[in-house]
Amino acid sequence: SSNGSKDAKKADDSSKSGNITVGFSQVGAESDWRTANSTSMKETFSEENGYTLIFDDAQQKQENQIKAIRNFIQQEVDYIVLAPVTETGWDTVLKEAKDAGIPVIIVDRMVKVSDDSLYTAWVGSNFELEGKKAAAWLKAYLDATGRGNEKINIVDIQGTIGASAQIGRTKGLEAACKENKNWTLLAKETGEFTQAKGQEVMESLLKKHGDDIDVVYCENDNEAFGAIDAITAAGKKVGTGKDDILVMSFDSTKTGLTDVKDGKIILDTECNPLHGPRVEEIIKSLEAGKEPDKKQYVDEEVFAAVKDVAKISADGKDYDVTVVTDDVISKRAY
Amino acid sequence: MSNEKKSFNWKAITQHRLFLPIVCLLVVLLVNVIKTPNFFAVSIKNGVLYGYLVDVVNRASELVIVAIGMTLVTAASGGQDISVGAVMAVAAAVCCQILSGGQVSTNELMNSMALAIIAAIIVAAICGAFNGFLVANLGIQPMVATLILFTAGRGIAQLITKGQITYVRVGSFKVMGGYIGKCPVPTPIFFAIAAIIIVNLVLKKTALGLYIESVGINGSASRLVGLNSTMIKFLTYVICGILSGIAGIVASSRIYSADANNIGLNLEMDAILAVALGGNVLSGGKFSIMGSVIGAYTIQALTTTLYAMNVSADQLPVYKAVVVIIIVVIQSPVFRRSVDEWKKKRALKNNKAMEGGH
Amino acid sequence: MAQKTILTMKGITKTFPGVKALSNVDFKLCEGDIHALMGENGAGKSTLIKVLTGIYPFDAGEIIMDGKAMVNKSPQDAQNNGISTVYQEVNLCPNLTVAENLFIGREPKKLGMINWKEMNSRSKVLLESLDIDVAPTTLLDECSIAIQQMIAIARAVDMECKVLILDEPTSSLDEEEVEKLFALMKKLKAKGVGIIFVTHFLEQVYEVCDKITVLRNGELVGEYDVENLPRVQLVAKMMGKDFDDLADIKSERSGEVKEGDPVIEAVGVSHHGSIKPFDITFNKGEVVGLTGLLGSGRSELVRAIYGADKADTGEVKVFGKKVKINAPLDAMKAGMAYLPEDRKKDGILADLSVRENIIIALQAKRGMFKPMKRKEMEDAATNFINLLQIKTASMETPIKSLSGGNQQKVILGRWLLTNPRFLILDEPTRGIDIGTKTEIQKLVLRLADEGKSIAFISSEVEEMLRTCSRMAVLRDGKKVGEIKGDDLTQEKIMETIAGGDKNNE
Amino acid sequence: MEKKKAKRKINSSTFLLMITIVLFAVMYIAGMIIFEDKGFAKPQMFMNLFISNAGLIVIGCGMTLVMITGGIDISVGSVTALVCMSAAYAMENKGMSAISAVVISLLIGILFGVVQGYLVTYLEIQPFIVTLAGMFFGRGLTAVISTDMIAIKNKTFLAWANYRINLPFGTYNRRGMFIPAYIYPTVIIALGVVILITIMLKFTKFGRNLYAIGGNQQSAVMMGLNVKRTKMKAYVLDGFLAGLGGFLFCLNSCAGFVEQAKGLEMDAIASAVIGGTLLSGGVGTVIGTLFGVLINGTISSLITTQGTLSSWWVRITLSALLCFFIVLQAIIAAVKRKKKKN
Ligand SMILES: Nc1ncnc2c1ncn2[C@@H]1O[C@H](COP(=O)(O)OP(=O)(O)OP(=O)(O)O)[C@@H](O)[C@H]1O
Ligand SMILES: Nc1ncnc2c1ncn2[C@@H]1O[C@H](COP(=O)(O)OP(=O)(O)OP(=O)(O)O)[C@@H](O)[C@H]1O
Ligand SMILES: [Mg+2]
Ligand SMILES: [Mg+2]
Repeated sequence: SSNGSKDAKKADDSSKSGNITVGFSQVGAESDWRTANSTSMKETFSEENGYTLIFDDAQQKQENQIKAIRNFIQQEVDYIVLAPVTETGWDTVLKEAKDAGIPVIIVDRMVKVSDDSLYTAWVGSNFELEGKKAAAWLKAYLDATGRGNEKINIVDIQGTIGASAQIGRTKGLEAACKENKNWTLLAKETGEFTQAKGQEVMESLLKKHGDDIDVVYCENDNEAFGAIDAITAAGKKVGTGKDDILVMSFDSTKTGLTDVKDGKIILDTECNPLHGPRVEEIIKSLEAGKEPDKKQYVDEEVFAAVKDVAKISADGKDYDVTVVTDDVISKRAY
Repeated sequence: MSNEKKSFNWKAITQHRLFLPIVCLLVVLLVNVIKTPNFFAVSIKNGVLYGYLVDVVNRASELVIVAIGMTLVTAASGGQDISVGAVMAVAAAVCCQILSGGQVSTNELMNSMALAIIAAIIVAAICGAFNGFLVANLGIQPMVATLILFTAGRGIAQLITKGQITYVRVGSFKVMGGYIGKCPVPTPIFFAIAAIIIVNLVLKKTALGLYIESVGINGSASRLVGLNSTMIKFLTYVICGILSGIAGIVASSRIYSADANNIGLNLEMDAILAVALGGNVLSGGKFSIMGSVIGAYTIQALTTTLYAMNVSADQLPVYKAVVVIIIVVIQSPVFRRSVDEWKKKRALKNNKAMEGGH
Repeated sequence: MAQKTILTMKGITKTFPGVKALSNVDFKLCEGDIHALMGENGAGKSTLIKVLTGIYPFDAGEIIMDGKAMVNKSPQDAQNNGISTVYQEVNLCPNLTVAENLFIGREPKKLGMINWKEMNSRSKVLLESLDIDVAPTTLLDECSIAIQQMIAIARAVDMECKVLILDEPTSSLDEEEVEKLFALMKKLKAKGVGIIFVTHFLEQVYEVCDKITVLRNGELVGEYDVENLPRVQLVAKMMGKDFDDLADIKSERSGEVKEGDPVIEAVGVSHHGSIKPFDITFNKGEVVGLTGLLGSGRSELVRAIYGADKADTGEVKVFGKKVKINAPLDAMKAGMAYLPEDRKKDGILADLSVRENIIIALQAKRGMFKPMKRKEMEDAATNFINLLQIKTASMETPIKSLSGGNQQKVILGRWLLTNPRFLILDEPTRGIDIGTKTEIQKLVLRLADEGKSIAFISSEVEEMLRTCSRMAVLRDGKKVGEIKGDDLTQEKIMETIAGGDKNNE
Repeated sequence: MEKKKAKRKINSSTFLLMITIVLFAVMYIAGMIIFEDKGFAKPQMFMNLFISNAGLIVIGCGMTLVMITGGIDISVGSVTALVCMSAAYAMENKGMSAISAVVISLLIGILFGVVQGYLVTYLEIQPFIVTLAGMFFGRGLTAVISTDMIAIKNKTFLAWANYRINLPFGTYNRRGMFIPAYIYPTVIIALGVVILITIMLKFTKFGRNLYAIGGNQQSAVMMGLNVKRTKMKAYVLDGFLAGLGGFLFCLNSCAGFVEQAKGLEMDAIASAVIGGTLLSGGVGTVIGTLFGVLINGTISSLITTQGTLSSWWVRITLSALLCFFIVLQAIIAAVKRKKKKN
């Protein structure tokens, strides 16, 4: 037991150094978005800001994240931040964290657990809302250009099946298609969030549906790049012209916005990866003994190539539509 | 008389080792006649060839190139190189990073194309050499030796691109994954054909093919007849690395970027599958490059067919699995033997019936 | 006379793609008989055995054992029916211990669990009873091929059986071992076990067998009692023609060997752990035999010269010039050729065709960038198929589907094609039929006459006496003497091997 | 003389295993010294290796069996996903009991084992290809059942999953509170499987036949072993263990989704090989595989504890350590071989 108390003392020493230790379990580095997310965390929880960040990359595997959290618990970190690979499967390990008295903050995707007290707060995007925003813009745009009653054929190039972003964004579109009787969802096919797959799927869709397609709804920028290439290669055009195809996208990365500016992507709905500051706010309020809001959405914008629509509303809230200029692009951090 | 001649040839054809792989490819393609009639329609659209069939041949290019390397590695070392996809990513990263001069995105070439391509291929060859060293010199089992680069490769690629997707939005770079000038045939097809021809030429004009088979069948006997087993195994891994590098450049040119996470993703499994569908034995020894090439086209034909038939991508593996099993069962010696026996029995019965008729 | 028949095979027919291995063969085995199965290489002996024990299905015919018709679907079936077999190629598991190889499939058990202790102790008893000097816990992989052969035999005889089949069990055994085996066979015979015995050694047939069945080209020639079939007639039956006796081949030798015309000299060559430093010289036009007991290091000696195992000390000179031999290719470039003793492991490239197996050494010698033309390969293959009378469906047949003896001929052809000046033959006649054996011996002498020097290893002293003009004797990895000229007699050799002091130079 | 020979034999066949265990110990102790201040020396850290890898250990055992016969099974990751998804679906969407979920899991495993075993054994198709198809099939079927994530909320199941077994030792946390080390029942099951399979491999006919087949299949046939039935049994047992392992995996994650356990097959193969199993067959032990799993777990645990690497450096370091390990093993084995020859 003398050994034990020595341990305890040592731990005390290290916590006296003043830094707050944060263990962050990240999904991986599978996209630019994710890299930006990691960077945001690393910049926020730097030594200069009074933190010690223990960063773990799970390489897209939930089991690695579970291992990492167990490891954090043994390291007796002050806070655990988890960007979960999946929404489910966290009950056991979060319970272990709770028993060890370590608050857990979830970022990005939501977790589904049997007991909400297993995590302290959540910061992230509302993917379904993103989908709804995009659909709302499309409706407003069609109305504005006088195509409000035309028959509109849409194809959805989905993200990786099962990913929260895919589920939310697809849901948003499907709901809108149900509402608007003149919209038809011709096909849903996954492009796995990559450019190459997006291109391959689009090639195949073009062959099948030929000239019918009016709108391509890509669930991230990379897919949109691929789809645009496929469309151009098939001798069609993207843009606002009469027989052209409208390409919609999500994420709003720098490269994505460049295409918006060029008019290739008509609308890019933002998915904000800069979670660091929000998480820091939560930790600060916890340190101060306050109880933060359980769910916190990051602010996300809508970027369009054209001025036709200035404002949209989704879920009862209004959002401004930003028209992309060089200025907007140069301000982008990722 | 002509009939007799035909049937004689027919037997020779069915005995050929590429007969079944080709039949399987044709069957996969023919399914489309019923399901997707316009599958075989090839037209010129926008100045280039257009059609499902063109897609099959075009999209299969990287797989074909990698499958060739995989065949050689398999034959010589009796094991597979599972790092090919990762090596593709590394080569793509090197190529794009040099072209973009370190920027995330570029609209003009920062360095010469030749430099970038040569550097990428050299790096890929080094990766191959690393694998080859582990397998040939240290005697580590191929799948385990290549597991190292399989895990590290994409990390290295990300390290090179600093974790970002590097875009090279320059026409001349897009050529390798697109079209050369006004040529209506997609460039990747030329790459695949070139790889096939060059490797076949090398195997024809040197004794390498025989050496590889011999080393793969019996290492110790090969050594005693004066072959340097280590060197030959090593060489096949280097060749496989180089071919993966080329495939990586083509793949990155298609998307004019280096996507470290996705270039060549899961391609190793398809390449191994192609080798097997081509009638090659995965435990080494005799091999047929053309078999693997046909296997690769079969896999892509299957994928494209299923797309054309509106099968959703996440369920696609189920169909793929079923078709693969059917193909390998048909090609399996046991199955062929039982068919032969069945035929023999039927012939016997017929004979007896005829005799009875007399 | 009223012997009971235990096994009858009637009208057995078996075809492989391209070859009719057996056609309408009858065979009858009686209780307590040792029955020799004779024939040239590729006559169908092994195939008949494999058909009997269920490795191959047969096309037509029937097998009757103990008065009941039966078909063995697998060797397991055969074992259950009381047939115990030693196949021509040693078939054991290299990754298991000696004891396991002896007992696998019938392990002693206690409470449903394998009783290792008993297995090891029973193995020890069994090994000792056959004078096999190896510990039961040794991995089989570490045993020499002769020991493996003995273990395979031990395994087969230890099983309760009515029929024991031995397919060329003696090919890699020396005389002492053979004697042990014969004693064993006689014991089993007394117990009433019927034994089928395949061999190419005529003396052995006349020593132990009661009956002889001769096959030729997959067809039955006939069944004879040993007493009624003199050797010459037996050979004639096997070959289908009269055979000029094998005696004094040596007298055919024309040229005199010129002493002191060394082609290869080894000075102080050794390989750590297996062979102590030795000096040996091979002169032009000379056949030098290497003799010694089993495991005395004959193979190791030649392997060290050839670079198959890189020598630790010493040097090899070719025509008086020192050459560095790091790998077999160096030796080949210096004009050496090496026919290894373990055909299956070090010789054949199983899946490659006969043609490829023949040309591979020459191709390797020429180098990768000088591939042989198709025509050249085919000519070479045809040439050696004819010269060595290799029985094969075509030159494109994979070598693995040739009979054991014919495989050996292919390997011999491989080396002759490289036109070596120094040829190492380690057990070249193993598993080769009597006719061809004489042919090979003649060939060896002819090659010597052409000026090649030859190192010849064989377990048959007589064969060596017939061919060699000088013999080196080895004991325990050491060269203990050289015998030549008139000293070259069986007694003298035995004496030296046993450690007679006189010749230890 | 004879004794000496016997000793030599033991060394050569258990040598790889011994290297593995020693290297593991060295690595772990080094980690304990370097990262002592980060809790690496705590007993719970060690227990976590077992807790997090219980499923993998069981799956690795199955993998070892088929690898000993000279085969391979790369479908295990997909089977795991399918098992998790089916169990989750059965309990959540069909309202079945936790017990029936166990039964379903094991049945799925066995079914895969039977079909794959049949194709490998009786139709003589290459194991890699058969199980590759199995891998596609399992993953696809998982997507067919549901593309959504299913969280398991079944009370009994969660009770199993969260049933903590406290051990009589532990550490004090920084507030001076005694925290006992603990494990979950999955760990006991996994270790039980390792022990049972070890006994089976060493002391049953079936176990020894597996080695014989892997050593030389042709010989095994000629020695009168029923090679086909043995191989078939090996694949069925492998399938069963994949099902069981999948279920343990499910107990650890309490969810089913399409992307689950991707790449698990490579972890299992790597673990087996590091533990001394040869891909070419005939050699291997499940104890070795257990240590293989622990080594992989320790490597990733070391990296997590270190905690400042960026994503790509994690991958590179991970494989560098793996490489170091594999190469060291190869070199030691080669040196040993040379020595033995002399
Ligand atoms: N698996 C096989 N496939 C094709 N042909 C075969 C096969 N096994 C044997 N043969 C052929 O059958 C014939 C008889 O071969 P078998 O092995 O029975 O000869 P053998 O009498 O035992 O000769 P040896 O004395 O050389 O061992 C040979 O011509 C051989 O080429
Ligand atoms: N595979 C092996 N592993 C370990 N020791 C071996 C092996 N092969 C041979 N030896 C040992 O090497 C020594 C020499 O064996 P070698 O094979 O050269 O004998 P040999 O005279 O050629 O006998 P034969 O060819 O009749 O078996 C012996 O002591 C033998 O036990
Ligand atoms: Mg034979
Ligand atoms: Mg020898």
